[in-house]
Amino acid sequence: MAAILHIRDLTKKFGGLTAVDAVSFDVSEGGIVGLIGPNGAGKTTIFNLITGVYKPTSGSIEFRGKSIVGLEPFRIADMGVTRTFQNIRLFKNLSVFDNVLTACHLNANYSFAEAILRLPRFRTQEKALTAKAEDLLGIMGLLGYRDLIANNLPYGLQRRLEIVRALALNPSLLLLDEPAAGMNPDETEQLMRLIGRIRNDFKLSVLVIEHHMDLIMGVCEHIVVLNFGEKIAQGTADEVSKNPQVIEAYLGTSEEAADA
Amino acid sequence: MKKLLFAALAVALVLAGCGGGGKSDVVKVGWLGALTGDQAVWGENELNTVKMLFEEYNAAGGIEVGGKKYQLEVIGYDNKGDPQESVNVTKRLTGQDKVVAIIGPNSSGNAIPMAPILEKAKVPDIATVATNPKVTVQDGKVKPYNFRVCFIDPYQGAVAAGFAYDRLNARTAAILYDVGDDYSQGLREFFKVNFEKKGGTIVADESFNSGDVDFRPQLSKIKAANPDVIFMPYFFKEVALSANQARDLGIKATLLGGDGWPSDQLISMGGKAVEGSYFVNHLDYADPAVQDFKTRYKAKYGKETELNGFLAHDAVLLFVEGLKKAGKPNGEAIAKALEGIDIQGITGRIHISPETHNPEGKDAAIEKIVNGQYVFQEKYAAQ
Amino acid sequence: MVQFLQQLINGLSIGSVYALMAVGYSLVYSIMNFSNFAHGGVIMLGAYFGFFSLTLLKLPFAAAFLLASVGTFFVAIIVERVAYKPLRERRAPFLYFIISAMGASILLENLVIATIGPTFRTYPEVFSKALIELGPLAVGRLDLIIFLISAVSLTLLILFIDKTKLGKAIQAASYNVKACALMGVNTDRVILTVFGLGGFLAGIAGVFFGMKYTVYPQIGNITTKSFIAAVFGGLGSLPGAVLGSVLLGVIETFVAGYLSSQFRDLIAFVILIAVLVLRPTGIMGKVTEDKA
Amino acid sequence: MDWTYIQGILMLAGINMIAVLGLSLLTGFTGLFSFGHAGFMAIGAYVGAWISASPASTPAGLGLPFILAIVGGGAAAGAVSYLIGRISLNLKGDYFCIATLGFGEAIRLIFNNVNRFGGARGWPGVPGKSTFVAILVADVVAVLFLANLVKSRHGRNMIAVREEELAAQIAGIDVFKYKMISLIISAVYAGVAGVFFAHYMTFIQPKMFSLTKSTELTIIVIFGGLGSISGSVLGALVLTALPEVLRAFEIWRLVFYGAAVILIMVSRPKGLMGGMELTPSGIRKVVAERNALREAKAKLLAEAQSGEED
Repeated sequence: MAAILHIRDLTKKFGGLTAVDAVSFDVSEGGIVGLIGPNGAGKTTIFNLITGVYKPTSGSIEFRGKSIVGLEPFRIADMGVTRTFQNIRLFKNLSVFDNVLTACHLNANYSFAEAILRLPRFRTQEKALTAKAEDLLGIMGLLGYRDLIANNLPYGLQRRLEIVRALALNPSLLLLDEPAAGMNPDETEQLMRLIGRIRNDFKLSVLVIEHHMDLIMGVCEHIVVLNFGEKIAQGTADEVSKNPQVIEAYLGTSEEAADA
Repeated sequence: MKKLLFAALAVALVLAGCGGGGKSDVVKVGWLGALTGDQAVWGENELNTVKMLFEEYNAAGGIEVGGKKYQLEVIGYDNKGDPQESVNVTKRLTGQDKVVAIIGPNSSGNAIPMAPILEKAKVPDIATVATNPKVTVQDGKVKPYNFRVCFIDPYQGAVAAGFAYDRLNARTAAILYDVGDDYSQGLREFFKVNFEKKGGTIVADESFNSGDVDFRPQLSKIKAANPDVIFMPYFFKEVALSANQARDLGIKATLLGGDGWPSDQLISMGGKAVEGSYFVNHLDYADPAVQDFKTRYKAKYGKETELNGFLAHDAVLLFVEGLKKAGKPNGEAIAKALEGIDIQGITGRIHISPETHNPEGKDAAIEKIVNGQYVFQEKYAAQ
Repeated sequence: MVQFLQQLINGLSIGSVYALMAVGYSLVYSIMNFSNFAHGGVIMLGAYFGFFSLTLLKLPFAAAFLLASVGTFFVAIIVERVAYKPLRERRAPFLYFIISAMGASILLENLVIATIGPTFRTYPEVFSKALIELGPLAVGRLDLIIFLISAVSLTLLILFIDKTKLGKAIQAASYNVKACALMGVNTDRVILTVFGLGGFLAGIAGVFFGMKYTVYPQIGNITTKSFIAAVFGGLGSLPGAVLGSVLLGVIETFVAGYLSSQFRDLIAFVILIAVLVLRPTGIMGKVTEDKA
Repeated sequence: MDWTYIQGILMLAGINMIAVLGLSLLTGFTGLFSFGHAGFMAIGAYVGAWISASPASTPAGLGLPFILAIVGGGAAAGAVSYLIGRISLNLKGDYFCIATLGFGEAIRLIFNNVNRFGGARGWPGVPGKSTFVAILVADVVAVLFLANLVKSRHGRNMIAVREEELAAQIAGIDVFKYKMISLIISAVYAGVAGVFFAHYMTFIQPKMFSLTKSTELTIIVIFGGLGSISGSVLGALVLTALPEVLRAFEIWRLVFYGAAVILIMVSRPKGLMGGMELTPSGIRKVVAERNALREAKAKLLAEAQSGEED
């Protein structure tokens, strides 16, 4: 399968600190790739680089064969790359429905004048947007919370809403930043199935950062392991879990974690 | 919350509306001016003066108009020195309080936007110290309901320039003015034109912004230009500050100012720095004609009157004269009657020209500050 | 050359007044991340406290000076308690703080007008107004004293923040208030301290301002300039506030002295905006990349 | 009660309302805070006065119809706002505020120095074309325009920018473009308000458009409630009338005004309307949100209880 995302020698320095150091990997069309590593390994930084929040110091990022380095985040989103955030970033004071409806905007193209004069194209497209937003909420089981203000949604559902919002953009590559954070094993399991289903139903590729090894091992077809900004291993779940460097990195961190 | 506010609003407006009952033997006169903000001193002084004079008239039995005695009542409102509030207040005075005439305000910017409302309501206004020509005349046409008892900026500018050139023998002058203030810009313009017409040279023309307190950058520049006189057409607080700073920088030139100067605070704040300076005034404080009013004011309010009090006094005189001449307490009639009136006010002869509604030919007084006192120099009329 | 030096002195003297005011802004900004527009009102009260201590209570200067600063210390704390604390507890966005601050500023100014009156008042002469003349140059003695006391109090402030435990808590809180709260720092106390310090400085600034330029209720308006200076230098940075103030004072002076006094503020604003375009957080502001 | 007086206050409130509605889009819906909108009003007022004033008056105008003055004043303010936006919209929070403050003051300084337009002495003799009906029509148009804009994808994108800038970017929203559009529309509103103001006062002076005016507009927006058009409408009415109502208190009225502002912020920080709209659909929305919250709570409670029983 062709790679939808192609990253080569990606490097990001903040002052003297190298957060990401010459990392290369691919995400294949329709694949689910896991990005793992201890805290501070540079995982979220890579997401920020892919989505245009940060500009890379050097290296290349190609999406469907086209470089997306230096593009503004909204253009990258427009091309079909979207994401969720580790610390949830919903439109907090809007209802669940409005969160999704807002993100559906790429499916409409009526102009300002058409909106202000309430012309036919505005009406038909708005109807379509509403239908799409409700559809998505239905698929993801959030329709029951349609009118709830996003901030009042239980934590786990907020994460799910963020995924729905991302899906509203019709992405072909979805980046999930710790989607299972704060979830119990039950919920994690549900999420795992959900990610698989999304991939199939929406025909997209997924790159996921996660700490829950169950989730990663269960759902990812390919795993990239980072430590201190460098890629230390990649391969299938089995390959990676047997890699001595990976084991060391994880043991190391657990000690540090114990110290802290 | 919102309902509550609305209810409060409605109640307050209604209450305000019921305030003035309609006693037939009372003539209601409006006053507007600043009671808050940095011009509040003058506003308060004007309103006090009008109140005092009205009380005196009423105590003496009122004013006889067309064979009937009327009591005078003043309705005074704060306009915060803000043109928009002046419009509100004028609408309130003419529409709701049904006054027959208005006295004030004390600034041109506040007086000019009143004109269309006055015309519509047919209520005359007598401005106290609004010196911009456009208060009474716009595009060559006199505004039928605007009058004033003070001289105007071109005149004051010409007096200052003429006095500087002819009497002080100044050939070079510097100007420091407040670029954000209409009064200051007006005087600066007319001083400049007249001083240059006389043959003098403006060697420095510097400005500051309303609210500034430090003028040393501009003064240092003026010092380098070494003028004979420095014209400072703005109000006493800035005058005192800039005079002090000028002397600190070693500037020895004579300072010259306009009617924004006179105030007790100028002397207390300006001290030695303003010693020997000259300014153009509406009247001579030592004039015997004004002593009686000064004493009465002090006796009633326990403090000295400001310059505005004298002009408010003459505005009241002019109004009473107009009212008597009109023969009925009616705005339109009073406006007609005011044209051509010729009375002797305490600030000088006030002859309202029908063409300009200004007191034509009113002399300006030149005062000098000597030993912390205002010393009258001469009545000076610009040619 | 003489004029150049004289203008430089003028600029530094104006700048040092801005600096005393700007530091108070910056101090509060560093913790609360909003511009405390009530600061001008507190400075104005400081000027009045000093004035009345000298004239009504007939205190010696040092005592009046202290009384004014202690007075504004408490005023600033009261303003914080009344106008900001409820908002803090509700985690309101910074807009609300600014509006509340404006309300406080309107309130303080007009309270003084209503109770004390709108007139200007002149400070009694505490220091002789005699000049120090260096050849053709004139330096005001008062300017020099203001400059020295400002320098001393700013140094003390920086020492306080660098050396004491409370100061370090302030520093830590300026990076991340929430994290500090989690780590057991009493942020409420830190915030009160910051406002108190800001108030204390406002008292000093107010007394000096009054001595130099008289006392009146609209003193607070001039603090717009010191706010600009604080932004110029980089909000939240104390040395930045000082630097920004001095630069603004000198730039204004030179523009008025050599280019055009009519357009002085205009040119000063253009320079300000140019600085912001080149360095979006001011000259010494903390640069934070928005973390995802 | 006298109608001229009340009409005068209502007209002023109506004029303020136009500017406030524009600022409401910028601050309430897009989350940008401006201290310079009096500057845009000034541009509208001066350009409008220039277009409609008689060529025979001083300062001279073009003597064109009032409607052209409205269009010209609004367009001029919009055009200038585009330039300002290019420079300053990338600045964050307080830095954007200070840039707008600087701009507002700069506009005033420029008009103070332009003698062609009367300088600080002002421009008297602007025709008194702002009638009650004209202002009413302008207000209705302004409200409808804004309401339709806000309830479209464009409006939602602006709200997204206010809520969470980064998330908006990631959701494919051109944040800069929408900030710019919001700024331009708000400036056009302010410009149009300026035109009406000039033709209501018949006299304009640069000092009418001071920083105080800018903050007053912002205070009204916040008082009415961020993100609520009905709030802005009510805010403009109440806060324009309030000083008149308080007139009886004379020197104390601004003290009360200041105290009222703090009180509103502290006790009801969402403003009068708190993002709610006083329209049938707006009320339905709020009711739906309340119900949804109640249901969600009930659901969670039920889950928790069933969890305990397990």
